[in-house]
Amino acid sequence: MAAAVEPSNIQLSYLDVDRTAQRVMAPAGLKYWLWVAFCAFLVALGGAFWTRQIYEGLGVTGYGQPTLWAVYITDFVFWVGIAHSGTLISAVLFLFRTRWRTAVYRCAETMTIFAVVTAGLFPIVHLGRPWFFYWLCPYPNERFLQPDFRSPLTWDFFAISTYLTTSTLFLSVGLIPDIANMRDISIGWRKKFYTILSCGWQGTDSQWRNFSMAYLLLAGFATPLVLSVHSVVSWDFATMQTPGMHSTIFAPYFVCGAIFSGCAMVLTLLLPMRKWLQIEDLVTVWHLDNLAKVILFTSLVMTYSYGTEAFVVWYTQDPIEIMTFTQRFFGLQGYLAIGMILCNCVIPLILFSPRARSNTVILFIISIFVNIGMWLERFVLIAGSLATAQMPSQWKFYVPKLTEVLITVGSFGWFLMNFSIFTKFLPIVSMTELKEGITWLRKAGRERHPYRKAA
Amino acid sequence: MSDGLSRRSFIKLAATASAAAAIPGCEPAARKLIPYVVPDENLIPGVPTFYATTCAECSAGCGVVARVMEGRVIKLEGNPADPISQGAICARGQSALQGLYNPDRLAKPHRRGGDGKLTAIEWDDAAKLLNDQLAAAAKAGKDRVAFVGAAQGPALDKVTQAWAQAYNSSRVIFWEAFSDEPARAAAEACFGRPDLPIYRLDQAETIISFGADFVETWDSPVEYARQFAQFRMPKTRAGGLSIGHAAYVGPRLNATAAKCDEWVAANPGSEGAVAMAVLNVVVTQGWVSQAAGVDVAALKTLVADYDPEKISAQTGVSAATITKIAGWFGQATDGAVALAGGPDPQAHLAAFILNAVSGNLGKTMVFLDGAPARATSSLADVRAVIDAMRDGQVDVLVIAGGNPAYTMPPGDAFKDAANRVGLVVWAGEVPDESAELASLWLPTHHALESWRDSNPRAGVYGLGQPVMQPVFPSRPLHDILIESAHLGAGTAGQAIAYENAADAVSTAWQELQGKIGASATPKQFWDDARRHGGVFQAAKENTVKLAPAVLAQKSPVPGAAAPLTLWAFPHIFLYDGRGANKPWLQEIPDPITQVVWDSWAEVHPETAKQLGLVKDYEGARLFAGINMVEISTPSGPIELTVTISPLVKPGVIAVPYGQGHTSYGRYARGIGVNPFAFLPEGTRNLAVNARKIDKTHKLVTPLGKSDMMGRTIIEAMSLNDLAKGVEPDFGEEKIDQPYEMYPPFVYAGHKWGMTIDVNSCTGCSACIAACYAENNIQVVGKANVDLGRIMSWIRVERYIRDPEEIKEGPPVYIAPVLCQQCDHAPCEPVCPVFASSHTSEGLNAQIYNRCIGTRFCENNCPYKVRRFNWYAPEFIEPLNFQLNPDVTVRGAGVMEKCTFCIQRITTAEIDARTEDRKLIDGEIIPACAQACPARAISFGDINDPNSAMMKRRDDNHGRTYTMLPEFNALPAVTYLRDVYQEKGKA
Amino acid sequence: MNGDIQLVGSFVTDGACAEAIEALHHAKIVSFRTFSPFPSEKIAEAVDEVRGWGRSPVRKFVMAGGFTGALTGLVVTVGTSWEWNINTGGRPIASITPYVVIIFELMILFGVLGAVSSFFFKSGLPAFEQSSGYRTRFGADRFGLVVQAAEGDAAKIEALMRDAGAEEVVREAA
Amino acid sequence: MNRILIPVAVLMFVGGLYTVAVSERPWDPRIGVEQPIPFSHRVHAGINKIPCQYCHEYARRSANSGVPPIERCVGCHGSALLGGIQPVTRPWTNDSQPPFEIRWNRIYTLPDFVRFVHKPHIWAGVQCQECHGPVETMDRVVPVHEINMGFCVSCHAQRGATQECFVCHH
Repeated sequence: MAAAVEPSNIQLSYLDVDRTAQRVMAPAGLKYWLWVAFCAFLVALGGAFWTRQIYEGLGVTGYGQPTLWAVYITDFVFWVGIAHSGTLISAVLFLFRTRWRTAVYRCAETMTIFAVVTAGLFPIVHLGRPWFFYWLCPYPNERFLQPDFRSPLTWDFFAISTYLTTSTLFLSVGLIPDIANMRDISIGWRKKFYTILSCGWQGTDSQWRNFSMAYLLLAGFATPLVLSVHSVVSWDFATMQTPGMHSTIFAPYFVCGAIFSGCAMVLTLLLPMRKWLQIEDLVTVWHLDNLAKVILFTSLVMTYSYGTEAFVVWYTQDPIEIMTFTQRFFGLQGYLAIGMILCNCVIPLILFSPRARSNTVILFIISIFVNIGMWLERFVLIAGSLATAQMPSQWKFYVPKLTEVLITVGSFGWFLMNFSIFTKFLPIVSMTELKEGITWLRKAGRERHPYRKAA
Repeated sequence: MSDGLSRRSFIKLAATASAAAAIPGCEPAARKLIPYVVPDENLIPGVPTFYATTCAECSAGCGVVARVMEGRVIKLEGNPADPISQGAICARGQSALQGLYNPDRLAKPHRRGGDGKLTAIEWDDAAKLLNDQLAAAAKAGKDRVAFVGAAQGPALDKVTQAWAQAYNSSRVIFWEAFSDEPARAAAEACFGRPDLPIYRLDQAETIISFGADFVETWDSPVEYARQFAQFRMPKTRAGGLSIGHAAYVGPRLNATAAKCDEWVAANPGSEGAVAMAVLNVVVTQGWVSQAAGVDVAALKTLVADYDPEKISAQTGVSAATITKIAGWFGQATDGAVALAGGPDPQAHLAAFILNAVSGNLGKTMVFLDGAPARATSSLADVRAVIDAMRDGQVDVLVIAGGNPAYTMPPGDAFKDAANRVGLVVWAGEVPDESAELASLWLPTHHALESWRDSNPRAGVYGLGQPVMQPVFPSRPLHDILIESAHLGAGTAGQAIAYENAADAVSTAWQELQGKIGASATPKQFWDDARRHGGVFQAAKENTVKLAPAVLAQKSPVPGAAAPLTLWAFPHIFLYDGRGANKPWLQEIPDPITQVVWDSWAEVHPETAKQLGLVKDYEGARLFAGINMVEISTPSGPIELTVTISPLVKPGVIAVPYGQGHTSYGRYARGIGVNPFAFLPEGTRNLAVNARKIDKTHKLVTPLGKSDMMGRTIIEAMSLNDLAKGVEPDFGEEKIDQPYEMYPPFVYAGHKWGMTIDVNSCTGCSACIAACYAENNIQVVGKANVDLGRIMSWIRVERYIRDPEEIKEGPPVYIAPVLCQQCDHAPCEPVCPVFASSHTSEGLNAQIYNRCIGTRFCENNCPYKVRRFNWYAPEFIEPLNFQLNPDVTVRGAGVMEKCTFCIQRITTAEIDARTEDRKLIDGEIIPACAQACPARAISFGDINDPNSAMMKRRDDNHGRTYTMLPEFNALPAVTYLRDVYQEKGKA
Repeated sequence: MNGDIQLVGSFVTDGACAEAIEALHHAKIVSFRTFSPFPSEKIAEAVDEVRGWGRSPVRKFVMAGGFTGALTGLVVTVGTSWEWNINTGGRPIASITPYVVIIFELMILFGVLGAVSSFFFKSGLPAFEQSSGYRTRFGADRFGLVVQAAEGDAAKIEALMRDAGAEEVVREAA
Repeated sequence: MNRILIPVAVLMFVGGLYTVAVSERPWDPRIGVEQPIPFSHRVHAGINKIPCQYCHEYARRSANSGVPPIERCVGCHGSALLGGIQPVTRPWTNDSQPPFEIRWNRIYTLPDFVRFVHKPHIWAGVQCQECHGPVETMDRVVPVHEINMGFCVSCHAQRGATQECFVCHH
């Protein structure tokens, strides 16, 4: 799908917006269901291997001393990271009144929900005795024994669950007016479905008044929350004494990385979607271009963070830190770190070129690279640092086995399946907000190839 | 009858309890309670009983105490009353339990049909078959019955002899693969008596060992490890602070050499020449003591050919080195001792002469009156019997122990001979290679199930008593022999007075009482012996003189060494292969190479380069060798897996004995190679040529890097620094007490701590075996060790430096590492569910049933001493009989770690409270400290400044340090630095 | 009141709708309600002027929720620590510093719950009975202004709305 | 009615958690277990006032209190010749098992990860009844208290006994 000639948006009307968005939810064809079935198959695969792992014990994985955290925690951090850009686009950019967010924020927010749901699975997958995971949550019991709130993992539990609740509520509040719209146009069981979901919304002035206020405050809460959540995730590692992790830079560094990977994932989802669901005139090159700019910026910040990390290691003059750092890049698994630098710092530089930013194919490829790079980063930080810790006699590098790989693949299937189903039954672009900012949409249509004019 | 019933009931209880133990939390304990009919008033269920007995794992004959609970022996501990072990025990001794509870033990007699298939038969049929054949053989003529077995102590050996005579035969061979024959021969030549002397290393100032690995396998390792530790203790001599000088002469730097000042890398088999060279220097320098009263002229002629310069080509040892160690030896004011190991007679001869001429007879090397006669047969006798078998002069061959088919060099001679014998009977526990030759298998009792006696040295009479009812319906070997004599051998057989082995032993002890003239009544004497595990007396020392004749007989100077020599050495755990069927011994890493579950070939990097092998120890998994070489031997080509190490002499391929079993149970079968199978008789080295083959086989080790990278893990300091009282400078800046954010936590009552003396630790790994036994630690096997899943709570950390490169300090650092029980434990605050928390007695507690397996704690542990259960542990019946009922068996998915043996601590505290008294210092001993032969580990109360443990810290305050202090974890374990003397001086 | 009939006017732009509201306001007619497909500044301002509304009360609920959450966090963490007094790594039994994380997260959680619940509560949701005068187009592309009036005023009101630019005005029984 | 939906949901959530909490019973009381011998604690400990530790003799010396050996029964119930009390009228054991090997059913079981030792409790003066209930009033022993961690800990707290996790769990 090369940069297709965009349909003109100049006289885009409210109804056009509605129709385009509603067309997405038209009853699905065979292709769609095949795709969902494929995802479901991946889920089943991962599920089967997880079942086996629970039954036989974690021994079926490649885990061992000293890398007791590896792929699963990597996946956890990766998915949480993916989640964050959603909240960023929907909440932070909302507070900044950024215009281009209207078209992409619903998609990003949906992605957030399912990414968090996916991420939430991994700490449980990773447990030695997963059936006791609820011990992390305080509840009345006969031992009067509650979790230790000092532990970063307990922080995680609270942060992630709060995050899931908040972003779900945020999404559903934003959905209500659109669902009401769907209710009005649909018939049959869908009618009932939307009637219940829309809770009888009618868009009266008082409703809109409370809606705006609630929405604003939710955004206001989500913004510090998204920062805190990934800081907490980063403290899982920063509070450890393990060399290569024990660093105060981790919180900002992780948050930025999260936004970076998240925006990349938004692109990865959006580009095929807007092609296949034919919403090009709602999600225009202008929007993509802005997303690409965010990615470029965060990539630069990541490069800076890597530099800072290296500098701090050198500055401490701690032989253990220095050895771990050198092992990360020149040890047995140095190629992973090199690949991480390539994907996160070098390849995104292409986005400096306006043409690249307006070329969907290039954007797609770059976004894939960034996803890979960010996964590698987490893996290198976690498994790599643990592999070369304080006791040289205990050094050992980790190599995953089939179980971890398939469970990871299954998690992608799980994420995509949920997302695809969502797109069919709930509006994946926010009609309300697009109509609100329709002038900007028209403008975007007029300048649909903003940089071609120069050529 | 009540006995039988109670046994049945405890077996049931045992089974159910252990089955339940396998899944903590899910399964309630045994559902049925089966009472005794008549209770044994000495036995309280839930309270252990202790039986003193002797260890039969090697010829050292240490006394041990068996800890028995509900009729099951669950742990072996050293017998404090025994003068040899003095309460310590080695890894092999601990593992006797796994011989007792080995799942591969033969349960019923078997006979091999014509088609070679084995069928189980009843005891009576087996006995009948045996007796008929024996009777027939005895009728057929003299000496048509042969017995090949291991020495089992004087009384039982006498029974065996009697049995053979009853069957009109004298062909009885007591076979020991690594026998003391060479030493005895040398002693006979030098002093006219074939006794073994005893050594007092602790009273020497210099030790030179010519191939005697005295802290690993040589003679009596437990005893010598203890003596050596005292020998290495810094003590004031002639005004100044000093430690003993020790040198080890041999082609490989083993644990013994690692603890010595000097590793003299001599060519294989040239230890004797080196010894003569040392003697040469001693003589020429005029260090021969007048008191010795030897003919110096004769000495001079004897050693004339062994001038260090001239000989160094053959030995590969520089004259300077020889002069140096000779200097240590000759100039030692405080006594010196030379030890010799291995089969080379010249080494033993020279060592004895050295001790004699330096006037150390009766000081560091002592002959005792009434020393036991040789227990094993001479090579000549062995050969005679084998020849007789080959010539078809033997109709019935009884193989009972010693596993000759595996250990007899060269490879197949014994097998061929055995195949010409009419009936080969094998009696033993786990069917081994020798059993494969036999057509009748008889299951015998394990040493811990039967009566024995032992007489390792003059004045030490050990009594081995059964410590539990037999696990299998087996029978004691000597009951079988006595019965067969009684039933099959007619009047000659009836002559044997004993009813059974117990009878024989007790009779022997009545005789013994007469011999040593003990005043007690016979019953009293017998009871005391059973209570103390024997009778221990100080034997009178014998003054011997060096026979002048020995100085006349000159031995030929060895030729130049071959470019490439294969040299085999006894494995510290598997010894001559008898340990190979015990999972603990297979899984505990060899202290130097750290290889598990395999046999390896160590070669020097130079040799490796010549052979074109890749240098495989630069990666993160050091020493996990993968290259294979093929060596040519008289008995065909052999494939070896190479591990490249600077700790072996160039041009040498060092291979351990003990592996390469084709039988002998599931744990031993099909691992590595067996050097006995291709090494010629009477030597351990063989000139070979090797070529690299493009096959790979992975050696597995739990070890990562062997380079300490200048971190504060194991420290050594020079004697001078210690004398001056200055802290050694390791180039890192000193950490003074950092700023504490929170007020320190107060430990009101006890606060448990440990002091570990790196200087004493020899890496013998007895602590690891003890920990496996005490704490129900699972064995994970080779594949899982490779994945980094070894479960041992305490490990022997070992770091090496290339001996060529280092200026000062030891080439190998060895120390035990266990949970440091930190006050600021990094593992604790990261646990989300309080599974890891601190007790009010300063212990870092791991609560298994609260653990959900986040593994955060181990990630945050700087010492990496926690272990995670990747699978549910499996203890194959009857190995599960050994489980300690006081310790939970951890299930899959939980973290576990060293507890300082909390079960012992709580038991002692409960006793103290109920008896309304304070805890006595030394009342609580963790398993590791209890087992340690070198007494390197001491445990006690940090809050009690008078506890032995704290005293040890104070007395050695110059040497104390804690591991990785920069993490400010405040460990409760304090280490004492290793001490070395500068190469420059001394 | 005199709401025996109601006039439903639909506008193409929110501006027109807002003008109509102001016109009605001048005519002292305040019993009306509006429907719009998206939140419109103009309509909101006009309505607020007519009804004299301040900012939405949702804020107060959110405030309350936030405080409750923070308090809960403090009580839960410190309370449960004192229940067992377990020493981990020599830290104080109740170490506030790490508890701040929990307190913060709970504050957010309760605040958000407050926001959403009060939004539903205040805007009368969920409500499953259709309020009269609602047209499906008001959810899509038209702005609705529904005025309750007595029979007599109908003509005047219709005129006002048409002047403001109503696309159509329908009379129906209230 | 919808206004109540949310509080109800919250209540249900908390309730669910509570059920989870209560449903955790590491120790399951085995109520009304029939023993191979119709043995009555009421008759022995209650009417005849035989002290508990006369039969459960190991309680003060060991971890487990022990079941009385048959010798102990015969001591009293011996034949009239031995001057014993009149022998029991009912058969000793049921047919399903060999004589003199009584397979009592356990009433009180603890999971393997709990290390309970009778000895210190007896020495601390804890009455048997405090945990086992009024056994002397029962014909067939029925557990009165649910012996779970809460039960142990509350008593330990009252008496100021140790509350280390490590003492019982190792």
